[in-house]
Amino acid sequence: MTQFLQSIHYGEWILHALIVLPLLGVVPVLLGDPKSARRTALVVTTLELVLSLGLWWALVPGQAGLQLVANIPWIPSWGISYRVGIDGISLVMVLLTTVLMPLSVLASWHYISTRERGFYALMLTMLTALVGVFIALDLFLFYVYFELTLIPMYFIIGIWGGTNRVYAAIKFFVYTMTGSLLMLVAIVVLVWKVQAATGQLSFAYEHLLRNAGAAGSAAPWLFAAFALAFAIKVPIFPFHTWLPDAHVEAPTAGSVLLASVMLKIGTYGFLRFAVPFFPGVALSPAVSALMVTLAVIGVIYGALVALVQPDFKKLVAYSSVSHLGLVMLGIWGGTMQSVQGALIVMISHGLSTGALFLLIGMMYERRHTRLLEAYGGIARVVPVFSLLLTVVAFSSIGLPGLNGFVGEFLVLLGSITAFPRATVIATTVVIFAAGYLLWAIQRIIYNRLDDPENERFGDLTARELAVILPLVVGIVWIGLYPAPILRRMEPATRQYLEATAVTRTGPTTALGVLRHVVEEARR
Amino acid sequence: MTFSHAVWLAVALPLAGFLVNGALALRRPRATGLVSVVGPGVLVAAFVVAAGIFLELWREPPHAPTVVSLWSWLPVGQLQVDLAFQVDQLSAVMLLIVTGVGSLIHLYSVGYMKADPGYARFFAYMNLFVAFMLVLVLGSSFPVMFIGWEGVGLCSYLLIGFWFNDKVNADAGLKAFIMNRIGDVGFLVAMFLIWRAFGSLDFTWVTGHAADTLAPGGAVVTAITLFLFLGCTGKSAQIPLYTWLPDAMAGPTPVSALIHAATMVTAGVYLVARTNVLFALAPVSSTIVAGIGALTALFAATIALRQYDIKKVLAYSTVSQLGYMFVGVGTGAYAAGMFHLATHAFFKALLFLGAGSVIHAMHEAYHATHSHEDAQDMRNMGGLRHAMPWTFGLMLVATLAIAGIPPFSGFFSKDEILSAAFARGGEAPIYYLFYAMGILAALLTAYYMARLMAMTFLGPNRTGERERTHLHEAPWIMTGPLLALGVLSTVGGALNLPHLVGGHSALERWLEPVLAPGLAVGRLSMPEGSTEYLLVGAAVAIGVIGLLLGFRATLGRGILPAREAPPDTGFALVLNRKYYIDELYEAVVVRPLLWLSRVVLWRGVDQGLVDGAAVNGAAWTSRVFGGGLRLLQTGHVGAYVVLFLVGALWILRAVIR
Amino acid sequence: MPATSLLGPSLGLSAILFSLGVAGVLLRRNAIVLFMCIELMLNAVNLSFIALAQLHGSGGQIIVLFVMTVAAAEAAVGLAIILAIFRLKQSVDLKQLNLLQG
Amino acid sequence: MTQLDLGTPGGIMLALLPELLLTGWALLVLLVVAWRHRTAEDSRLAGWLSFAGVAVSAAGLAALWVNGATPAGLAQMVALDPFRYGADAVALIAAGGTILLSLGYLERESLLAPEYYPLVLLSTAGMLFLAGAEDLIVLFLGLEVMSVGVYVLAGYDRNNPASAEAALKYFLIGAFASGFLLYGIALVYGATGTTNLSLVGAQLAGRPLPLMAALGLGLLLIGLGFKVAAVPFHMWAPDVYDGSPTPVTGFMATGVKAAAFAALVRVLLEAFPSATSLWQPIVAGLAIASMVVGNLAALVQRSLKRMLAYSSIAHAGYLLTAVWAGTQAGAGAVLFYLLAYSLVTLAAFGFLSVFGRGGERDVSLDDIAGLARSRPWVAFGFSVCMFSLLGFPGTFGFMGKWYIISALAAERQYILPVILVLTSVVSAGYYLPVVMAMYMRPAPDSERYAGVRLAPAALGAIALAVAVVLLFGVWPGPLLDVAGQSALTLTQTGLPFAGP
Repeated sequence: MTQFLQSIHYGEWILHALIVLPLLGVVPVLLGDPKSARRTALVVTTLELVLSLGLWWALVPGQAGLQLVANIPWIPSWGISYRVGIDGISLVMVLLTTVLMPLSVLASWHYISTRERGFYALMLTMLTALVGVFIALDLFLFYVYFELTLIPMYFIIGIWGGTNRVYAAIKFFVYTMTGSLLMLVAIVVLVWKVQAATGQLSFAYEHLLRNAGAAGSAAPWLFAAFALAFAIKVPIFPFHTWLPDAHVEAPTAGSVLLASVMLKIGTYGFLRFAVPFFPGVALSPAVSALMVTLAVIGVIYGALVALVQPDFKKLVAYSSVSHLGLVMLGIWGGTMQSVQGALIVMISHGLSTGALFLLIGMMYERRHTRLLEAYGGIARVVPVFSLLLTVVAFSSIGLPGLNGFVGEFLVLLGSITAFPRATVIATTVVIFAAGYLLWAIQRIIYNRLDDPENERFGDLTARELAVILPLVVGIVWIGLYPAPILRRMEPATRQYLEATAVTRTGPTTALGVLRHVVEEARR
Repeated sequence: MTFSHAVWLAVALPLAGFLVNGALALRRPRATGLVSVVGPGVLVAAFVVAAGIFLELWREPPHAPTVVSLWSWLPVGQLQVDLAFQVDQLSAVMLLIVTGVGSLIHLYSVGYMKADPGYARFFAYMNLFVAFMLVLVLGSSFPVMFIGWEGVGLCSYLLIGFWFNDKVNADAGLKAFIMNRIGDVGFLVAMFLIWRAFGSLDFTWVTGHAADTLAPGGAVVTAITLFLFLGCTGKSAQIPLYTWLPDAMAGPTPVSALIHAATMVTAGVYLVARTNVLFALAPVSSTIVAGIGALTALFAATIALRQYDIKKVLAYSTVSQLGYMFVGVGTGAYAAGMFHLATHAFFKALLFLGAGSVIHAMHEAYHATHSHEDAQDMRNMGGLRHAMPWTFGLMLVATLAIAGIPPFSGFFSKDEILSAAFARGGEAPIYYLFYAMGILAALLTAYYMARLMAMTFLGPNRTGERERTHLHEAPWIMTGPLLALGVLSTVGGALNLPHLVGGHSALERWLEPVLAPGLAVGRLSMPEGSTEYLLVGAAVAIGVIGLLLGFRATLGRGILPAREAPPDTGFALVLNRKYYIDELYEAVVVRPLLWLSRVVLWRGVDQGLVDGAAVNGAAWTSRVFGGGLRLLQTGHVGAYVVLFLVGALWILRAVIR
Repeated sequence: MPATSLLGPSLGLSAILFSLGVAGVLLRRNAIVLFMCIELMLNAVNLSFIALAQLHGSGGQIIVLFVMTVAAAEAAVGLAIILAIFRLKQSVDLKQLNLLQG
Repeated sequence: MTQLDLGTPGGIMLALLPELLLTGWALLVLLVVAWRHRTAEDSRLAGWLSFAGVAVSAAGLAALWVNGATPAGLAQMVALDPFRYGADAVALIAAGGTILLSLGYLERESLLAPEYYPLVLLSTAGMLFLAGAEDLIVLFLGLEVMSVGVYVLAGYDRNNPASAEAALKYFLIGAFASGFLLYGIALVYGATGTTNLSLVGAQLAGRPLPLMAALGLGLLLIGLGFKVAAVPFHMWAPDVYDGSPTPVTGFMATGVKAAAFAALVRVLLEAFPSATSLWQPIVAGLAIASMVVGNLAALVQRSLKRMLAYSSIAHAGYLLTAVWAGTQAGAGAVLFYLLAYSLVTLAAFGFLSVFGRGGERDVSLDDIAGLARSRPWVAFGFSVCMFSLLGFPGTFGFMGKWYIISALAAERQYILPVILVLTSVVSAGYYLPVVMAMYMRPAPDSERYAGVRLAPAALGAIALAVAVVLLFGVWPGPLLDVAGQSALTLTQTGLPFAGP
């Protein structure tokens, strides 16, 4: 595979192709027949997926640092260039995006019945922006993509959303923009500080990373601005209230992309920018304490509030707050296990929550309600749907053997050293997670079937199975054999840990060190 | 290639069964024939593998466990968890019990579930359960064990709520899973602490280095073991997390036998035995384990006294017996705990399956007459020995076993636990109290079992005139496994026959390599000579007295069918309502939590503070200010000039300085 | 220099006149009167220029000519606008001109 | 590089080429309309003629710029530097755009007095003088030429009470502010003995600022602050913008503002570089007040026109922050932002003039509900305008804001950018609802937008503006360089002691 890719110079054009292809796809979508828009979009997104898969092999495993870096001057007088590249972390995020996109298109097949051309054009734009966010290595470029993700989602929520869509859309937009604009100021200030120290005006990521120390006494403020932007995106309690509204109002594809990919931009931002730029601030005891506290509050709070939601979508939205809190805990846990765990939670949450939203969308298409009380007892009528819902729910709950557990476990395991109390508190989320999801699926597929409407609830069609099954495969695969993904990400994680110079994991006892040596020798 | 290296087959077979049966359940729910072959078939095959492994170990007892690594599961830096199975004496015993008893129960289920529309689904779940249970007992590290640990919880959830269209059943499943999860928090935290202390989660590493790593009686090991035990209280239904198990009887009876009596609920005991060295290093934790065990044994036994549902009696009996096992492992008599685990698996499975046969018969009788009476209420039974002689006989065997009447299996195992507790009393007098509680519980056990037998099988029949003719013995596919279990219940004591009766503690020796690290920390000196005789005598006497009292008290009173029976009053009512513990939990934990979530967090913090005050408040404030500015814009030139001049004066003031 | 001795008083007078103009704009509500007050302000400034011309040469005096021209142009346009208003409203009272507000 | 000797008549003629061409052309058009001023045909003829005048003037400007004309020695009256050319270009673009937008508008509103177009040309000539003024007197003259024309234009719809009222308010307060400006000139003249900006700067350099000059500076700030509609001298703006014919509003919001900002930058940077510490706090105060007041008040407007009026106040605030920087980058940012803002604002007012059909003054959100369904391209274009005004990446407006923030950050100023972005967030509260109304609300009835039609000229202008806004949103490099370079001479005047 690697040789084949080399023979076509895959590494040289792939990142550009991933950006440009969806934009090219917009043209036929907009110009074509409204009915064929979805087909065009599916073709384009699938092609994008196929192209992106090669990245898995193109990335040299075990090699730290950014790879496939391409640099095209853009606004030279300001030191801005179109600079892209990936490492293990970007890789999985890009793949997550490209995998979910065709599924989202497929899930919108019947759901979107008005203004199809606009919808699919926005979806493709969204794809470009999302991929761009994860591969951008120029702060300016990153910021542009970061903001660019807002527009399609804003329209997707606002035009094809539910009854309260306009409120949700503007809330989503303004919330995110508040943080990001402050980050914009921080980016510019950082660049000028670095310029003052090095004499070079450049927005290139590596340049800034190397010289971020120049921020000096401004570092706390700069970190605060970055952190706020990403915290809103994640979202960390108490910046989360846009999320339930946006999720509930968005159409299925919107919810999927929002939850599965867009929230990860926040945590990705912490890992890529906020923490490595200002490790001294980010990992200082005070800031750590604050972030970990907020993370743990988010974990428990999200779960508890999810427990009492009458609307299934809102429930899942709050569960996202809970899961993303775990990611934050993992990032601040500062060990190989916790950070790798955080990354796995990011992926797992993408798969599980994405699948949940897709299933909710299928329910909604049949019954036009997301209220739990409208359902009940349908396991008898639709066994396949019920089975998949159960599998996905248990994945989200964190049943070992499915994907959710892997990340959760690693995060908590890795964080116990640095934050024992927070970790123990966060661990209790496994109770509440089981509570809210199982209670919900009980009210949907179990209990007495007393609404005759539900008798006519049709089981999944082939198209719907095609949407869900890939995710279920991923769920089981990551649950049982996450090793390949972990190994791909490990160099990047290691580099992150070294860059942030955290006290390394681990063995707090002499014996632990000994064991480590033994393990190393064995391999 | 040895059997030990093929141990993955033992897991893979039921898993394959699950996949086949699951596919059939979705696509061909009527293909009962194939299901009947595949379902029990894979279990029997797994049992063959298990037996092979056992014989292999028997012939050549290894000194170190055989670890069969399938693939690298969680390779993260220093943490290297393989998906690996560990074959040693302890897991081999569990392997045999799970596959053996499991096979019998699967066979029984072929008859029991025959008419159920979810036949294939049932076997799929059961197969899956066995697969997970085997992962649990075979896992070579804490996380792998945890896969099984949670997996059996999942299957338990699915099987309790098997008849999910009844809200009660679904509720019971949910409750079981949540309660288990509370315990799982303990398990998880314990793993984290172990990782922190050892830098590894492999059993071999942890047990091998525990004594060097952890200070005996230290805070770390105490914390680890207490958290582990929290996990056990969930899975093995100990105080305070036991309330799910009686509710779990909502599932089909074979489920109760397999999961909620013989295998899954004993996982906690297995875990303590597996990590014996840690508990041995933490005397405080051990005492707590034994204490909780003794308290649970007694407490659950009292509740069992006043239950009318035949399965509920057995459920509380299970809780109580599990308490015994914890007394054993908490005392340091790990082998005795495991011994009781094994014998209990036999006789309690037998009891449940017997009860299942009874319910089956009752149910069919009521079904035939379209009556809606409760088929599980013992007040509607009575005199069934005529209709179901085999079941009666075999259940009597089990009753004698559980009551601790020699030479039935339960006698030996229970006696060993009580003796151990008594022996430990020499060093720590509180164990005398545990011993006393155990003895009292034994008395109550004999009593409620006698009551159960008397109400079910003896006396006049209360089923109803029309129904009586429909009562008949279960088919052979069901009584066959009963018979096998009856034999095991009878002779199971031979597993670990004490010196007293000429045995040589076979099980204890067998487990020696696994238990060695714990025993190295502190070995219990068992009572011998006259003390031993005295203890044995007391135990037997208690059992006999309990049985006699139970039969007398039950048969001596006229019992009315459930429909006509007067409600219980006074303490009897308290017992019947299980001390109102469920209501207490509901009032103290569940409702406040939901209230907190709904009223305080959601409506208060989320919608009120964050969204209302902060977010929308900011928007509102902006609009108010904007509105104020609008009012300023009166349209009158004069006003504009005034503001202009104010600005002008400000600027001039600023330039003058 | 005797000429400069007049500079201070001239500038002072100019400032007073300017202030009077400002006060008039502030206080009066008739568009015509208001406009006259503005003319007063401009001419006050002219006085300043004339006075300063003593100090800095003839530049100031030239400026005054420009200003007067501009003022004339403004007057032409301004009066036309006021006339237009009067045609529409039959009044040049600024208090009644608040169609545009908010 | 061509050096022009401004001492000779030929040199000065060349230096004033755009102004002279424009003025001459305006007189020519006046002649034409003297006997052709009755029909729509006549009006159109005058319009196109005037547009040609703008083009001719632009050609003159280009000739100067391309040849890199610089003064030999000191520029006496009028500057010859790229900053002037840049500002002139913005003013000419504003004028050209306004003419194109007016063509259809005047016909539709039956405002068929073709003197309109010469007035636009003459005002523009004033703007060019204002933007290029190297002497305070030229500045004053340019300002007045510009203003007198615009006063008339504001009241051009003279039978409409709103328009007349707008003209009167603008005239009265404008003349009032001119008095302050003039007094300021007098005081500066008194303190330094000169009205040439560079010489003023030279006189004031290296010594404490005399009180008279300080007062002069303050009065100049007041006068120019009025023209750029900075809070608290802004109160006229919403009313005048609201009452004037829509294309005129666009003209005021862009050309007038651009020229005034150019003059402000030139005065502060050339004449008062030594008093930076004095004027920076004032400019900062004006900027903050403008950003806050403009955005908050815009939030509660119902009429889109008024909303845009207030938003233009907010944008003046953003521009003032760039002025604050007082550097080459700051001046470059001002130019850059002015172009970005002018293009978008022209396009936005162009759209508005379409929505407000036949004498309808107030266009509210309800009037554009569901527009996207029936007129997707109009909705798209208007949305681009809104996002650009909001400063969203991918648009010219974002680059402008970025430039401003960058200029401020380079000066280690962090509070202004933070206020800038926070108030921008507030602005999302009124720009986004416009987009929402068009895309996310249903149209009241299917025939609602049947009459919405852009005249071809306006369509061309708007389409071009939107395209440029998008183009420079993603590819601003060359333009940035131009803007950055244009301000170079401003801060490095030929005089050795000028500049910090």
